[in-house]
Amino acid sequence: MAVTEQLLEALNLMLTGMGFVFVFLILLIICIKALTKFAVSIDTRRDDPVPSITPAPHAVKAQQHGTPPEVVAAISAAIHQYRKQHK
Amino acid sequence: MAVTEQLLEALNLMLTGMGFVFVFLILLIICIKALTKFAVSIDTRRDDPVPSITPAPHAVKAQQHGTPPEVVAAISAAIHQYRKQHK
Amino acid sequence: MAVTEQLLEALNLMLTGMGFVFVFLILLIICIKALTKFAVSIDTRRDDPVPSITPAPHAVKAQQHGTPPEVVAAISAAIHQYRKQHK
Amino acid sequence: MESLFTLWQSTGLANFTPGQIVMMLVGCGLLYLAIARKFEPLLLLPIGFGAILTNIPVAGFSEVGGVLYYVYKVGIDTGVFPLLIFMGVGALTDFSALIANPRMLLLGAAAQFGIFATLFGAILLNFVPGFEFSLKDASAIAIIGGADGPTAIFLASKLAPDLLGAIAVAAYSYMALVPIIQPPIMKLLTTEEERKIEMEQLRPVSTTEKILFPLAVLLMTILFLPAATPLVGMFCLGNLMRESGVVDRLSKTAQNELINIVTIFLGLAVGSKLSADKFLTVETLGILGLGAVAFGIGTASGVLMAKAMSKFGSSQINPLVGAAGVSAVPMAARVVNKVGLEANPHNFLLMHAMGPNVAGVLGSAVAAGILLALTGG
Amino acid sequence: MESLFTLWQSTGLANFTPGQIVMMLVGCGLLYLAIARKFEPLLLLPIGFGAILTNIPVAGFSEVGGVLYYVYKVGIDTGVFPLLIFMGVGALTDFSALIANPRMLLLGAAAQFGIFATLFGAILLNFVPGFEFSLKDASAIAIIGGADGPTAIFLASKLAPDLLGAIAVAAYSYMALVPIIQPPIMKLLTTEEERKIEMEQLRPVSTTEKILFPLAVLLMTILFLPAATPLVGMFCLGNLMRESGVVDRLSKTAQNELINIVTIFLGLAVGSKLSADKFLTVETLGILGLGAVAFGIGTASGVLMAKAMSKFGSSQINPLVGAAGVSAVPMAARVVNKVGLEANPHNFLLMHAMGPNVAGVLGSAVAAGILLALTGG
Amino acid sequence: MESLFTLWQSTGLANFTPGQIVMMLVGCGLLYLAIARKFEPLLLLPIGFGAILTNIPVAGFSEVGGVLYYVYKVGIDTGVFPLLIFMGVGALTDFSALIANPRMLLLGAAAQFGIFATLFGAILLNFVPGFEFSLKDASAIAIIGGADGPTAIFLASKLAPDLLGAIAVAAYSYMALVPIIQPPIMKLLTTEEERKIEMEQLRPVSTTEKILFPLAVLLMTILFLPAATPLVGMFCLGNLMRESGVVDRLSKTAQNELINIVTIFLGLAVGSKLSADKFLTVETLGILGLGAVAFGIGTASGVLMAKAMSKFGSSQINPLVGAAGVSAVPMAARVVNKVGLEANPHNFLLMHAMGPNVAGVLGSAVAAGILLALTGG
Ligand code: NA
Ligand code: NA
Ligand code: NA
Repeated sequence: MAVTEQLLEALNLMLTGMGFVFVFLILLIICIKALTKFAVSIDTRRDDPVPSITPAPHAVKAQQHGTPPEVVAAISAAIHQYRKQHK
Repeated sequence: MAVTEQLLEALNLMLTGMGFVFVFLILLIICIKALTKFAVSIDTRRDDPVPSITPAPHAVKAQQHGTPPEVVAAISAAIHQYRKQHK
Repeated sequence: MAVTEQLLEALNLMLTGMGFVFVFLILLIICIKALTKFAVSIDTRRDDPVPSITPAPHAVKAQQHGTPPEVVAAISAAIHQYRKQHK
Repeated sequence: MESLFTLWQSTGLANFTPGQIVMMLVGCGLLYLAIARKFEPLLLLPIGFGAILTNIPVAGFSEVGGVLYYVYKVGIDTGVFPLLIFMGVGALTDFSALIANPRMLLLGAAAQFGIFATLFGAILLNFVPGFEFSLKDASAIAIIGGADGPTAIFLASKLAPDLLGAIAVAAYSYMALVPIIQPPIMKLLTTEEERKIEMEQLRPVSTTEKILFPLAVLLMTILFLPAATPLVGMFCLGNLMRESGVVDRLSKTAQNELINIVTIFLGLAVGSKLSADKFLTVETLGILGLGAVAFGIGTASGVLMAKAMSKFGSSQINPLVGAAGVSAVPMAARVVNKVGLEANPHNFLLMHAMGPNVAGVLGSAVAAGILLALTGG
Repeated sequence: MESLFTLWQSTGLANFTPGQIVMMLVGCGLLYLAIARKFEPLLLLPIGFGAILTNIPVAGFSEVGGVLYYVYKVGIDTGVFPLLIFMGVGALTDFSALIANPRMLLLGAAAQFGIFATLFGAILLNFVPGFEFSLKDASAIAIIGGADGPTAIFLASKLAPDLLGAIAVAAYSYMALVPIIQPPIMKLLTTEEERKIEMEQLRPVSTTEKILFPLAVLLMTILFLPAATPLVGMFCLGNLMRESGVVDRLSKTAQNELINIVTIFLGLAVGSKLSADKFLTVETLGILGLGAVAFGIGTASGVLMAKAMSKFGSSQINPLVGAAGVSAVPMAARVVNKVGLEANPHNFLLMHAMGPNVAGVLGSAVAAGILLALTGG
Repeated sequence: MESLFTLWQSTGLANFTPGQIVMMLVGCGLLYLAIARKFEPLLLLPIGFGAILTNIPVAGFSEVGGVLYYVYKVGIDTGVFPLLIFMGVGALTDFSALIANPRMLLLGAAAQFGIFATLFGAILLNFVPGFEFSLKDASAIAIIGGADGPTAIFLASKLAPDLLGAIAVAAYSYMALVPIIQPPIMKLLTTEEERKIEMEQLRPVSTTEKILFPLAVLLMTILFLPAATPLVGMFCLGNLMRESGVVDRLSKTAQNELINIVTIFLGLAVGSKLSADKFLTVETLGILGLGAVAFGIGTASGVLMAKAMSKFGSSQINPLVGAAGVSAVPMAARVVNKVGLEANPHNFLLMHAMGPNVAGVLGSAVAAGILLALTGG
């Protein structure tokens, strides 16, 4: 294949490809917007709209409370034992 | 193979199979009982019969003491350091 | 192959092999000594000769301070929370 | 223009077959069960996802060169994945309750009647036009009654690879549905008084017993049913690693990373068998129906056996624990505990149900060995 | 004596070719970048080490029977390793920023112009004597502009296995060099005022949205570009495992042990392609040059797109975030943040840059699918 | 009736051969050593279990289609498993003691005389009727004296696959028996005074040295003995990942999950070679005897070398540390420490013994390379 012919093909590929990428990602934008509406409708139907429009629950737990309750419990017990041992 | 013939075979398989499962598991019951006696005789020969007729040692440790001593030690050190830092 | 011939070959293998092992590891000794000098010259050029002629930093941290600062911080927070909860 | 046409021809839209769309919806359904309903998510999520991937037109996930093709070849065709899962499950299982009360094995035996009755039922279905199950097919389908995923996949991969997808999906789905399927049967076959029976506390079990147990099980299997040793052997290896206490790092890896990695790939590979031509058949309907029957019969025969043992045996047995004999660890034991608590709020049957529960795993592995030995592995 | 001679003949000294020595130095160079400069060490360290091993005379690491031969056959030839990395990356990726502001996908699209322009450039290079890139070669080279390692390796293994080593090395090297390549281009194309623009805070995103997102992406890919589903599908599987919250143990394993194991082997296998005869060619120089151009054009088109969107759109966009559209997660987003802070010390763009950053991953996977579909996978 | 007969014919009882029973007892013996005596349990437990599984009649674990067959083919036949273990061991090894005192390499060299003397001894055994070891066989047997499991398995898989089972079992058993084999020899060859010698404290070693060390070792191996680069190369890769500090997640995985997974399978695969026809031969007796001799000679030559170095060298060396030169990391170093403490309760030799100990690993890998190069790999 002559280089010029290849160049034409490459140009064609560039235009088609770049166009397709844009079309695809624009469709995805639309899709995500629809998805968001759908998610809100699901979450409100479940009657607990407030917590669901926040980050994932486990993330919240870690950020807000800092230390998970099990760890606090374990450490409390450890401190208790430590005090008994060091009286 | 005619379905009736297959049915006979399936019936045969059902009876043999179910019978075998029972025979096998009954033999296993006997085997476990023998094993228990054997285990007791091994453990008494080792002269420490009391702890061995209890759940696995690591399980005991976790259940009885709640917090393993290394953790207590680590936390004690941490508390010590914490107090020094916050004086 | 006659066993005697094999024996000669084995003897040959023994001498060549053992000799090679020694030569190789002696060369490696020289190589390590060169490497040490090279490492010192690199480290001094980096202008922080003192910390680099000590064991790896993370090892030091674990040995000297006992408890890493993040753990201390986490436990401090936990103790704080624990006290609040048990007032 | 030409490349636009090539591009169009390579879209999914231009290549879909109706069957593929239906199977993708099946995959979505499995994802829904896994995520929204939390039904056996560890397997139904990868299976559902695998079902979607395998039915994508053009992509060729399950054709030579596709990733699911390789995963299936390496893991299921060889039988290696279910065996590794079994090793991990062995490393996760505590047999104390069974060693303390070995008679519970009888419940694990009785519940396997679900398997053998279903085998008979599958052949009976051949009278219905459209069904033509061979004895191998019937055996592979019947193992759904064993309520044990890896056993079902292992046996199906040996006896009826074409039905593997439907069998695995049925097995895991019904295992997830245990809390719905079992309680009515349990209540139907027991009186309020029986359900209130409290059982005596189990004796503690020594480490030595726990170490010898997997070896004893393996010995019996070697002597009487070598065909079951792949399953039982790997299970016992896992359990021995756990109980011996000398290879904790291997045991931990078998219980965690290794079983997790294999679970992802096993799920995807099973899902890859959910292609339209294999799944959308009248046989699948039969398999789903037979699976439900198998679970029901297994539960019933476990409960009835427990009643019989309680009547004729030395110590009283709450017949509910018989239901745990189908395996479906630990779901079935939890269901027993829950139904027991409804009748008697002070009656905690969980530990007592663990015995028949793990006995059921052994029972169905033995049943699988018998089916392999008799219908030709 | 004879055995001494045999021994001498089996030393490296007696068998070195100049090319092997040069390639070992290249491997050492990669190790230097990885260890002393901390440039993408997770991949450049194993790649560099693999390059050294594969060029050892006599040892035959990459010949039939050698360990790197097997690793390459099993992991790269089949395409399995890059797909598993993609699954792990999916499990590691948080799409919140993109779901909150989906228009950022346009930046991820624009930055892919780096890929397609480079494809054209590679063919242009054929005018220079010594270069004879086919369209497949050109496509595989162009994907370097996608700034995504596993995508580049996957596509190169399908379209131009001979160039795989050079392409992977170029891709990872330039990804490591993002903090050097991007800032001058970003500053050239934006005014001080534009760089100071603060963006409004992103809304929180619900768990439901996060669960539906990977399924939506997969659906779109199935409908319009099935050729991209291996990459996109495994990525979405990882992300679904992460967000569904019901298979945490699988998600953790995919994010850690599994991706680590695969990374070691992927690196070694890529390194095994850095043999003298494949790497020490004029084509490699071309690939390195084209890769730099691709990164530059990708960055520029992302920034220009962001400027256009800011001008014609409803809300203001800091054009710097466009540069993150090339992917190179999370390095490119950090660079954006850093350049933004230089202009306005109160302007934290990191979260805003994460949207185009992960959009760039999807964009280049889509671009890879198109190249596979059009130049024949 | 017929199916009862089929069932009987498929029991183990009806199919056992005496050899299989003996080999299962051997397997049980290995399990006993591993569990009750804690002798190298990480390998002897899976090897013992594999020995039991492979000798189960009918089950066909090691025949085409059996799980052990696949594991062996994939992991041992290719040489991949021992190499991965070596990578993990490299990631677990700290070379500080050796870098601080590189002369200790001489002890690691001297102890390899155990290997080469045994090679000669194995050929000598051919004078005894019933023994017909080829030079390859003799080399594979001799490597037991290297006291390093993966090296022995790697070399045996290349030179004498039929003897692999016996060689691996001998290697690991004697490594476990180091605390019994070594002390009498150490005491015989040293005076009380010599055992009391205290050695000067080792200097600290910089990170830069630790990073350069694996590269230097690899360089020397490439130059002078490429045949050893599979073993040494993977070892150095692991060590470089450890010391470079930039790929901690890969290093952790190589040290833990990856090495654990491979250890399970390696053990099973080695055990699968313990079939009656390969193991129950007079050659096995010869191998066991030669292995013991190899360990003894290795220990002795290490100690004697240390004495010579102490006499002619600049600084005093406690001759006990020479015994650690056989490798058997870290058992041999611990034995040195213990015997040293008996003579002088204030003399902690552990750190000093680590130098020759890891030198022994390199030494036996080098010896394996020589044997491969000279007897034709
Ligand atoms: Na069962
Ligand atoms: Na990209
Ligand atoms: Na050694």
